[in-house]
Amino acid sequence: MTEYLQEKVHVQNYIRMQFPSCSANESFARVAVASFVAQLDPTLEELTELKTAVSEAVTNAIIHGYENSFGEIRIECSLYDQTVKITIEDDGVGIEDVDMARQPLYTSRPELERSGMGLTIMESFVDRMEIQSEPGQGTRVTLVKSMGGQKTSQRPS
Amino acid sequence: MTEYLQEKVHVQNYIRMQFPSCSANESFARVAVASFVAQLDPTLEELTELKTAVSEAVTNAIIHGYENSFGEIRIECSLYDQTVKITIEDDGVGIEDVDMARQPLYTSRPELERSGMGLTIMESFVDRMEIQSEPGQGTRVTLVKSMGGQKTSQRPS
Amino acid sequence: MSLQTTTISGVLVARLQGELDHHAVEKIREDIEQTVQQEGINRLVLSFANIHFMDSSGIGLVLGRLRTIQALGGKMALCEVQNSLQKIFEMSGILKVLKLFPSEQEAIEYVRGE
Amino acid sequence: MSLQTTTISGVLVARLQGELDHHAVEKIREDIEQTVQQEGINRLVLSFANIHFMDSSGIGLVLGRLRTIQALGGKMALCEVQNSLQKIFEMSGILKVLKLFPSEQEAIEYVRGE
Ligand SMILES: Nc1ncnc2c1ncn2[C@@H]1O[C@H](COP(=O)(O)OP(=O)(O)O)[C@@H](O)[C@H]1O
Ligand SMILES: Nc1ncnc2c1ncn2[C@@H]1O[C@H](COP(=O)(O)OP(=O)(O)O)[C@@H](O)[C@H]1O
Repeated sequence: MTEYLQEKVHVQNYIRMQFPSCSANESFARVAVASFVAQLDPTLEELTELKTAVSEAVTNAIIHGYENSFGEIRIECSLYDQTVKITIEDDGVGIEDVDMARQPLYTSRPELERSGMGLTIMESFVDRMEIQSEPGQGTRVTLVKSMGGQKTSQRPS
Repeated sequence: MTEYLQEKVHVQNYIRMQFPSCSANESFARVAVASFVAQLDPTLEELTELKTAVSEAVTNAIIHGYENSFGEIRIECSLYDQTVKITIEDDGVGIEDVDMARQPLYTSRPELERSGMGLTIMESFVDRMEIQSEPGQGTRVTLVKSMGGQKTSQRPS
Repeated sequence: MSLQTTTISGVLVARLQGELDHHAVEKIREDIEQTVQQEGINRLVLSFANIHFMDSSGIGLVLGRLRTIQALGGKMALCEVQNSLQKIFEMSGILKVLKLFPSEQEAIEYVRGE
Repeated sequence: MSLQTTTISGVLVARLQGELDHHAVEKIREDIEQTVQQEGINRLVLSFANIHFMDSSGIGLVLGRLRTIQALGGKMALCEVQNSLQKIFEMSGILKVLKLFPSEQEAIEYVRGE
């Protein structure tokens, strides 16, 4: 898993996507990732967890990173064996204190009815989450998740 | 429509994607495009036609453009009002004679059980199709289709 | 995403539909707030029967409506939450402040104080 | 994509499933060719009951199998083609060289020469 984060492993397949920070693209992003990851033959639950995590990250880039104004979001998704690594990047305002941001219930935008649970949900729905952020430069979230391990559980049709 | 091809119009939303020429990515490409285009509220028939056209173009890039070896495919998809414009690009072998390639039943790879109907189907499933190709450089196919016009017909759930 | 609202014996029943993300939530929030205000209602049931995907924006929507209803001195409940949303509901803490019923009828009876 | 093959009174019935694109077709072609050879069969029915998406690779698959079956002096038919595939089938010219039946039973009877 650590090697994977450090890109020391040979990637078998990948996609790169970029799109503007419109909320209409939240569903595009999670469906595209799910459809790419389908090659790992994941369970329905694994797929829903990954879609939720991607949805949270893209929403954060739109609301917090670009503060609901125009900017570009980049997603990279790569497969290695039964593991997927996803990075979601924005060139937005960045995060001053990443440790504080990761606290459950912490949100900088309560007036927008944010629950402060986005990063907590992301973290619990993947095997590993890393946040790299530079105030004024942008944020890059890396998610790593193993999928399709237990071949006997329920699969999406 | 002509203005759209010449990029004189203001685009409302777009996505850019790139991925390697694996056949496993054919379904990713058409699902991603369909999920992006869903914002136009297309009919199920329009969506199936667009997915089919994208599938044909990506398959051509894999089989003919890169001759089943490694290469990168780029897709750009942009929306303006009720119209989508999609370009599918490869840096593969290119097409010597585009007019011949567009003939129904013409295929350069009959031994791979190609039917020679891909470009014909693409052309009939969109409003407009353009092919730019340079032998040895690659191929770029542009598809333009208006969608979601008749609000009363059947929609995907 | 779409929303169907109906008033049943003084209770606003909002039946959510589709995928409950940030994009969908913005419009639903407005619609519910407007209806609550126009009809002067302070009893609300949110039905999740047709929600199969939800992220933390859905949590914000639910807690935001709870705040509105409580400010109006009313009562609110949820019903028919699908299994796929179980984890998110548990993590969110929503279940500590809101009751969740298997059927719309039970939720309506609860917020009517029956 | 998956394929289920079964032999019914000397007829190989191949029930296709999923999305019939270039990726899926490669494996299906091999599977059918192998079964035809192993079982020494020259009567084939392709069922499209569970195919809701197909591109021109599907046309290639059908015409390729027709070639195989004709080389073996046999007979082939298609059945249960969904409405969404109608246009592709019409454009392909498949309907000029192959019969298409509403049910598997009718297709089997036809290729058995009944
Ligand atoms: N891409 C980002 N750019 C800038 N700030 C971010 C980004 N992602 C998260 N944050 C910060 O981290 C906080 C916590 O995020 P999260 O847990 O997703 O909760 P919420 O989105 O509900 O506020 C946000 O309120 C914001 O201040
Ligand atoms: N991206 C491409 N790169 C190179 N050649 C192409 C490309 N797309 C199409 N062609 C050429 O055009 C011909 C016709 O394409 P098409 O109508 O899709 O039929 P088929 O894929 O069945 O051969 C192909 O056989 C090939 O020679």
